[in-house]
Amino acid sequence: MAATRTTAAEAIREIPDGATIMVGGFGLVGAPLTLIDALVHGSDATDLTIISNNIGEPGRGLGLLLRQGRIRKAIASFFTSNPEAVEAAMSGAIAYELLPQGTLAEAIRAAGAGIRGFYTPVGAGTELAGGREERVIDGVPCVLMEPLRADVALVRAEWADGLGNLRYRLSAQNFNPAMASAATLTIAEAVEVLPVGGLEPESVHTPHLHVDRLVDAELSIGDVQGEGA
Amino acid sequence: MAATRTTAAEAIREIPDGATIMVGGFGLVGAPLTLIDALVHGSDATDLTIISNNIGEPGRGLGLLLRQGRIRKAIASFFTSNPEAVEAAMSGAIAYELLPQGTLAEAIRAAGAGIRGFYTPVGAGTELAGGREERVIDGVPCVLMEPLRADVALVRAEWADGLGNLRYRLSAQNFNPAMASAATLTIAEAVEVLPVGGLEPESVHTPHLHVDRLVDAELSIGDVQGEGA
Amino acid sequence: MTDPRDVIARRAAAELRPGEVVNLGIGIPNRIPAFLAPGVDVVLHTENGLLGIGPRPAAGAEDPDLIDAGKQPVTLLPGAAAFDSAASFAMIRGGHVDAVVLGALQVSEAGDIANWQVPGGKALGVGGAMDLVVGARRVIVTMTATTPEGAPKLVPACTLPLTARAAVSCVVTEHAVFRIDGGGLALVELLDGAGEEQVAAETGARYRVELG
Amino acid sequence: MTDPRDVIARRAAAELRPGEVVNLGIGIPNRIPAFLAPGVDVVLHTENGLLGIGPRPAAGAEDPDLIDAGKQPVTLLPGAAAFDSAASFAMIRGGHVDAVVLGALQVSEAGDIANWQVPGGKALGVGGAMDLVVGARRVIVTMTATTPEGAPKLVPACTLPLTARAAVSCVVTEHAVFRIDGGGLALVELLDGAGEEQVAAETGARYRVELG
Repeated sequence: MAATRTTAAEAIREIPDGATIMVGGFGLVGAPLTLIDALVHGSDATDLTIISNNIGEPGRGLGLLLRQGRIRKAIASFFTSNPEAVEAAMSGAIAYELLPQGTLAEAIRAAGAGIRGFYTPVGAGTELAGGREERVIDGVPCVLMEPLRADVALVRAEWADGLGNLRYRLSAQNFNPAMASAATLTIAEAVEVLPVGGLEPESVHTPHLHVDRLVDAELSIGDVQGEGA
Repeated sequence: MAATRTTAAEAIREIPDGATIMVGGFGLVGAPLTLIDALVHGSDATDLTIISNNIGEPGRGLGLLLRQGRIRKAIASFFTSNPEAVEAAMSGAIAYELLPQGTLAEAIRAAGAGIRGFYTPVGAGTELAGGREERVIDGVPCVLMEPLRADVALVRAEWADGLGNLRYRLSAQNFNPAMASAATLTIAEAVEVLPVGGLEPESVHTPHLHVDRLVDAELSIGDVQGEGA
Repeated sequence: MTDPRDVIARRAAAELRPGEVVNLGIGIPNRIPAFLAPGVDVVLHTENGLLGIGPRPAAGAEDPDLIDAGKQPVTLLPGAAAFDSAASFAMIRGGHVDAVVLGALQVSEAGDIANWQVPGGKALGVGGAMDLVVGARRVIVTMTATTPEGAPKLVPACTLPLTARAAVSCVVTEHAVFRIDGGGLALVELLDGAGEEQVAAETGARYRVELG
Repeated sequence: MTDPRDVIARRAAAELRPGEVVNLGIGIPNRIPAFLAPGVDVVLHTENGLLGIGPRPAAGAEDPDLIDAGKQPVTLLPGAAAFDSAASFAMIRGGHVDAVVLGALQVSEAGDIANWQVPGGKALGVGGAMDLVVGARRVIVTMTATTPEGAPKLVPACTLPLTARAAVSCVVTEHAVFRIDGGGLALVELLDGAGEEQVAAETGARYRVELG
């Protein structure tokens, strides 16, 4: 199904309490800043589980959602970009799971790809195996990782077409393509929306069957720099 | 390491007896026709294991290698495009394994991605599970599939740059990107070799770290149509 | 008299909704686009790596790099995307294809399907059939009610090698439409003037009757 | 006196061969490009999705979409490629990165490495460290020989939470180069005028001496 064009405020309203939400970006690069802003300022959905490489920075991006007390649990590879997230996890204010970054990315891809579990050597024999099944395969100790799905994915692309096909720019791709594939409802913001046919078929990174809502990106990194300072 | 520019004849000489070789293409579309021709006519490597969606057609592509008696085993999803391959498998002239096409593709990707095994619902409870471990995950019966690696991958791209970055065209992508990632030695033929910098960073489908040898594609589908007729 | 394959294709076309992503198998399903109602623009996916395929090209206008999973030349519509096999089957297995329409040799009353290996003899070709029936959200089977020898294809349990268990949601024959859910098989519609007795005679599976 | 970090970076740079694909961690490894010999053009990979990164951009010329894994602005060289996180870690885990150079808190004589969680207190940041040490073909550790408190970092067995077991192939400190293989740890080179006794005093692990 092609994506529905809408506004960030409208799209965010579809997120219920208790939802599991994936949020793209590596730090703020490639993060869906417009959608995060709408989630923070235009929604009161709470008890949320967030899956994202980072949990924002103090008072910026997802860091604002954390301050609002609306995060129940966070799954990330790098909480340390936001000391307030580390503090919340350590104090028990939020539940958390720390995963190796590649395992995080692969588990999200697996969910989108209908893979029900995979064995990775990364993290085997360490505390980040999290008590998961370990098995030696061809002499290599491996951890059985489950797929990570979400109710909603918030992603950002540089280019979209009117159907919702997405193309990312440079290192702003990061977690966005995998997350777009792994959620029941994928909401994408795009910096530039081209006419249908504006993307070459081989240049589409995320085909529109993964995208449910398409909104215009209205914020860029410059707009949120120092927001919490 | 960037790819080494060479000729198909030179590159194919690196394939030893007993090698496991992945060959890209869906039918003849996207198949590395130049490299297959060099393998058939310019190499006497034998006792080969071939991993490819099809085993060519009668007397065309890999079908010629089959007629030469140089295939020991074939792993494919569609032997039926070549009745001679079906006959060879049925008579015991070659060993074979039939896999669901998506499992074949995913297992090749897994090998390239360092995944040591994955659970897929496809094929569970059928004879194509091949006696592999089955496990019910979240109520869904799944098969544990192992990665499929190769000593050599033969792939074809439409565009390359001088470093060996590859870009595929339309439905000629098929198995090529996954196979390029899953072999110890990846030999790519390209229809057009652009100067370094001739591909946009986000338009590279296979980064050059996956490509060891780069040769000019000299054959196209029109050249091999009816070769065996 | 209408070709039974067109009866089946026309009715199967009515199962598809506008905008859905659909994968069509070879044979009868390939006739479906001709029967889509105006405005029902489904988006066609083909497992060898395309989304958004259009009509067959004119003779001489074929692009050798542009084929569907049946290896037939196709065209692309504006907004089409091309991707590799691993990504394409990730879409299929991951539940991103709304419906697959494909043929079958047998379908059981539990929704099991056998469609890759013909009786007596190894087919050795499965292609993407297993992935599609496991992964697509709805599996619509188009098949004649009986084999050329007159044996029912809707059976209590499949005797041919399985493609997948409990996968089929709808079966369209030249005489009837059946739906399959947790409660079993239901006859929901008669086609082309067929009567209930005729359908009963050519159906091996048990079913309930829920004609609207 | 040379900054010990430059001693380490200079020697670690000599471990890299022309054309290799290399991932550099933050800290000392970031100093390596300045010490590469002319003609030793390694290809830099960064796990957030770039291959072929070039020098830091001039102030004011930063592209906000172009950062490395340390979130620092970078440039791209001709022939660079950009890809997503899943693909990037597939490259790493799949053994397609020739070498990673990164810091560590402890390395054991068996090549175990602990580098993600500082003593006393949860770091809660692992990033790509585990993937890199498991996946890269060679793992080169750059670290000072001892902690600021004087405790050896090369230890019989790691006491800090592990990043991976038997992963490290080479350790470069400001005073020595060690290699690690199935046979254990070997001191292969003294650096910056250090003597064997000094290295012995600041090394907790057992090692054999194989000075060339």
